[in-house]
Amino acid sequence: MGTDFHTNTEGRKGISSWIFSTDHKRIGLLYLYSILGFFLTGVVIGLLMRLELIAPGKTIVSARTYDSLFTLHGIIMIFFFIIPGVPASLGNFLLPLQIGARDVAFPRINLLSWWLYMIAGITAISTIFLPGGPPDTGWTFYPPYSIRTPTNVSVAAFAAFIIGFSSILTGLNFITTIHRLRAPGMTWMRMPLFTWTLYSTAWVQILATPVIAITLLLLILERAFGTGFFDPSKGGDPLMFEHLFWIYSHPAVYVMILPAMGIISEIVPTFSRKTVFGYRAIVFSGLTIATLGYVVWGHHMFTSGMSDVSNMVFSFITFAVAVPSGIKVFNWIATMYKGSVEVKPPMLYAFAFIFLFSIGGLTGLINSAVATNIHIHGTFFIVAHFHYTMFGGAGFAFFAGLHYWFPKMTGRMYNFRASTVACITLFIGFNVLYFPMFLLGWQGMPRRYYDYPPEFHWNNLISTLGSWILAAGLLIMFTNLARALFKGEKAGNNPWDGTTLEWQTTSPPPHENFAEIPVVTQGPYSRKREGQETGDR
Amino acid sequence: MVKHTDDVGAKMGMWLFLFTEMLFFGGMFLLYAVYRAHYSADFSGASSELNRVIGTFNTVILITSSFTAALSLSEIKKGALRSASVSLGITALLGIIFLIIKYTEWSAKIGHGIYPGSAYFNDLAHGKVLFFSLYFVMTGIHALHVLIGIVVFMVILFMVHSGTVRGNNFIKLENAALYWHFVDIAWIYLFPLLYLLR
Amino acid sequence: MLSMKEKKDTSGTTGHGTLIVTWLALLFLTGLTVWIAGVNTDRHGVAINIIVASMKAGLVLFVFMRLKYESLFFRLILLLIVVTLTAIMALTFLDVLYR
Amino acid sequence: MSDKVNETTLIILIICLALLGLVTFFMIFLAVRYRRKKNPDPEDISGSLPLEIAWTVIPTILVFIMFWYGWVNFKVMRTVPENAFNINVTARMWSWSFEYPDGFKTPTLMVPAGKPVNLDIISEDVLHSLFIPAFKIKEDAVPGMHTRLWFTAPSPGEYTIFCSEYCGQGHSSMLSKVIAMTEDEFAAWYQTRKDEATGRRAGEEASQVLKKHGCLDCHTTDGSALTGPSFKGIYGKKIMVISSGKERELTADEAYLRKSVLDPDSDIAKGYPDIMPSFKDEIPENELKDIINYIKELK
Ligand code: HEA
Ligand code: HEA
Ligand code: HEC
Ligand code: CUA
Ligand SMILES: [Cu+2]
Repeated sequence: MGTDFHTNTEGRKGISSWIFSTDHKRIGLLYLYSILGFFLTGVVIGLLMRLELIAPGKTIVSARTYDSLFTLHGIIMIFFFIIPGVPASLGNFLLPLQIGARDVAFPRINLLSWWLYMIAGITAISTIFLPGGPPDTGWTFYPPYSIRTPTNVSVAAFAAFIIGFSSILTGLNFITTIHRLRAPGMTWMRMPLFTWTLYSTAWVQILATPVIAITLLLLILERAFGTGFFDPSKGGDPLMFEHLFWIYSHPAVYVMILPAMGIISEIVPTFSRKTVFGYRAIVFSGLTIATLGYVVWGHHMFTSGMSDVSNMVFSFITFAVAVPSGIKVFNWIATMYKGSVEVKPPMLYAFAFIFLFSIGGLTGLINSAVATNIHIHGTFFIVAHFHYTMFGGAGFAFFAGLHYWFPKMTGRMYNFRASTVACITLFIGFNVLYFPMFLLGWQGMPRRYYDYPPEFHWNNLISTLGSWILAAGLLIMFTNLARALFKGEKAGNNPWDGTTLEWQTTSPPPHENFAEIPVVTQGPYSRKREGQETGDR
Repeated sequence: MVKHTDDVGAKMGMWLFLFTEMLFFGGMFLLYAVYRAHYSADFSGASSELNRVIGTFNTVILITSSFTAALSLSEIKKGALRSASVSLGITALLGIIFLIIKYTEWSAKIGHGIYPGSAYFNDLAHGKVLFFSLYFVMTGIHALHVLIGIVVFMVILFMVHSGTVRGNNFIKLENAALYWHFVDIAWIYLFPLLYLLR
Repeated sequence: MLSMKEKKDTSGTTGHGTLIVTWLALLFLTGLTVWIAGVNTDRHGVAINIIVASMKAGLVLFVFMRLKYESLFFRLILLLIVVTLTAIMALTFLDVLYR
Repeated sequence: MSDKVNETTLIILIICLALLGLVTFFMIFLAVRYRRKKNPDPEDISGSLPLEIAWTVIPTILVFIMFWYGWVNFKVMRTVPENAFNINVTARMWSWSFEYPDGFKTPTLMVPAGKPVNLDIISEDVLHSLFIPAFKIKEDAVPGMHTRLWFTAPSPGEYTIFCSEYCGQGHSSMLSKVIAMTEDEFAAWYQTRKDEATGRRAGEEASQVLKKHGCLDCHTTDGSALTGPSFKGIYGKKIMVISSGKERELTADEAYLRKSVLDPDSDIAKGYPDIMPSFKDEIPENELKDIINYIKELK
């Protein structure tokens, strides 16, 4: 019989029983802790940036420092928090559980991914201490500025290159796992939706990440040897960098949001005590988003001097992506119809997600119409859009998932009242922080501005105040979870009455997940059990 | 059939990895295509400064090594460890020859002052600068792959001798060979793009 | 789709004869492409040489890498990669050519 | 231009707000209506094909409408009227320079109100972006490539120009102005600048230009230092400067001399106070060129 994976140390002791473990659950938790560590770093930098922007002129840091702050903030949040966020932590923990497997297909490669992740993270952070200082290019690394600046752009780009490897390895691991290790009877159309989104995400990771790898490598070579690919003084074309960069970085935003959508697709049926509405529609819309998402990258370049034909084509395809996203939203909401809805913390976070992501996504449409993009590109409107999608969307879904699976991962339960308070505080703080940015952008305040004319003062002030409310919310949330980790009540194996396979093993699950590999006979959210009536009470 | 390792799974992982490699090279091919369309005269001028004979010779070497790699897989499946080792050894050796030739080719170019960053290089026409940069980067990255392949084959050779890789457990060799064939394919495209098209 | 049991036997061996013929074909195509490049210097040369290279790549993929014997899934992903690369190229050229 | 943008935004905004309202309403309504207390027994509904079709087809139509407005209005923004007045724009770290058909340049963009103006934009160094929020337009300045932008200033007045593509430390201070005048005013201004540009070339010596702008109050041409370093022999010399608090060495090349005059605060020659005023809007480009050539000669 398997033992609790927390106590099964594979013959190792202390920290090395974690950092050399090939158990997907331990690796998932390793990822979770390290990702939260990077998140905290990014968040503190965000707070500093808001403090600088509280008033016009210099407030706390110099222009040079501010430039590095938003660059590091962007790099950390994108590459080290939100891209690996859901798939590598929650995904690693839950994918084998959800498909009834004992582990992922390549446990050792899984561990390697985590190591690469850590090495990349430390490399990125190390730029702060290296002579020359942290990069000051923005997370987009646009040349020719990124070729000229004396800061440590190459080191940061190399860090992103390494994490690309980590991401690719996770992707191919997940695809192989899903193809090879599903439990008997788990057909494709019986797979839980979170697993489905991990599957689509893994494909995007595999297809897009190599492109950023080569792009960053070429940038590094350009800086080291002057190869001239992106340097107009040698005949290169800076727009080619923009193309290559966004060929990866747009699909990357779907790497962030797809698994987040998967989490919501798990939570909503569970707390409605009902099978999900339109399972197939949700599955195929996810695949459509992944596919279309690959060919819309040009919407980041409408004002770059790209050809007008491209503007038209990219704008058109971008609009098309909204349709499958809408299908998901509509199906989640329809799932509640005639259900038995109970708003426990995970569900509350899911509601916050649906609302905030809808705002983020719908403002994405204002971005993607060429005529309006010409005005708001490069302004705080964009900053607001992507915080709504990434933080309000992917971030809140991550929190939702954390609350949903916390009892499964730790075996303990947190305080509901505290997490409700946290969620509401986060929600309010979030809107106070980011909504004014839409107005700022519409008024014309460009992003990456260290200083701004006085007419933008009010909205910036409000926004900074919002960041403190948000900080308070995060503090409550994490304190609550940290307390529960040590002092929480025992949660039981299936506290939410979930239907997917992970709820049918113990909490936390034993070393190889299942005492006996389950045989699947029905869809993931079906409540018709043998010997049970529909909709048990 | 209770096997602990999943060979098909391992092979699937390798293929997926190779597909990412194709996209990795794809990024460079994209740059090549765009700059070639833009500076076609310079590109043909610069391409004629590369030595076709050397290029062709290296192509033959690499194709042959791919053949011996495939041969060694067939042999090991039959359980013929000895001839499998020989084929493996020849593959690695051909890889080394390829690298030596590449090295002399590069040194000749560098000896003439043609390398990114040199004064002579920066005075060349824009299209030529880009062509030679592409030449160095593409063949450089390819050579790195060849080098990794050689090391992998050495390790496999050792495993064959120590009995880890054998007639009924050849997935490591199979994956190594797959990787090597991919390196060959990359060169199959690099060769005409850099040496032949004028 | 692909499941635990494989329909085709993917662990069989490729005969020496097939391998040698493929090898010779590859050498022949190499010669061909060099010859074409020598006589044909106009723009069609590009297309012809790429086609010949793709034929060579096809031989390596299907015979040496045994794609011929693998399950459909492997061939589908190859198709996916080719389609992806084509899409990227096409969309980029939409900008480069009409700028 | 801004009416085109407003029109598009309005249409998209209305559709989006309606959808957001719908989604939020149903989310709250269903959660309350079917709360567990009131509805303990869920019904087993797993989907509805007509609904799926409806919420695929209707959004698709909406989305096409939005795209269409965005594209059509953008077309207008790209079609330059034939009678447009042409001005060449050069962006550099971190200032703008506008060159008029008769070859003279200004640091602010002077235009006749009510008349279409076409900007031909290039960059000398890195990416920048010319952004005029009042007209709701922008276009990147790309080194090695010409981009364009056109607009009509609706009425006389001043409108801010921002740089909206990140370009380094000075990005947020790379501001300028559009100054729109009535057509008559503009014609008069244009004529004087044209005369100035052509007239001065005839007689005035570079040393006189230096005197005119008061450079010689602080600098000498004979090697002795006053408030500022002497001009003699600085060209091509390696000097120590303090850039945003950090010391570094650089060669006093043409770009540096130019920057010293236009943006003296960014690099401060070591040992001297940070008091030199910026001459960004004071010295016309051709005079600056003369000054720099003159300094180059002072060996
Ligand atoms: C998680 C990340 C994430 C997600 C999911 C998205 C989703 C979308 N994004 Fe966003 N985006 C970013 C992260 C993300 N984005 C980032 C980081 C940047 C800036 C990068 C930088 O420059 O630094 C950016 C920038 C960006 C731009 C470039 C702006 C510019 O710089 O000029 C554009 C332009 O088209 C855009 C569009 C869209 C669209 C159309 C979607 C769509 O996928 C949204 C679809 C969702 C919905 C539409 C809402 C749900 C649907 C309904 C409620 C009902 C149905 C609706 C209709 C039928 C209309 N985004
Ligand atoms: C997922 C991604 C993500 C997230 C979560 C955030 C979070 C935040 N970001 Fe974001 N941001 C980006 C991704 C993200 N950002 C990206 C990609 C860019 C573009 C960069 C570029 O231009 O290159 C950007 C740019 C950006 C800008 C624009 C800069 C400019 O253009 O000038 C600003 C400005 O306000 C900002 C602010 C913030 C703030 C205040 C937060 C806040 O969320 C932070 C608020 C939270 C706190 C302050 C909490 C502090 C918490 C504690 C102290 C307690 C925690 C305790 C425990 C863990 C125990 N960000
Ligand atoms: C109020 C005094 C003052 C005036 C007027 C002035 N300068 Fe300066 N200048 C300085 C000082 C002080 C420095 C050194 C500190 C610095 O680099 O900012 C300096 C530095 C320079 C430098 C850089 C020299 C070096 O060695 O680094 C140049 C070039 C220059 N000035 C040109 C001019 C020109 C041209 C004018 C007139 C159009 C002018 N200055 C007017 C005070 C002045
Ligand atoms: Cu120039 Cu920003
Ligand atoms: Cu995008």
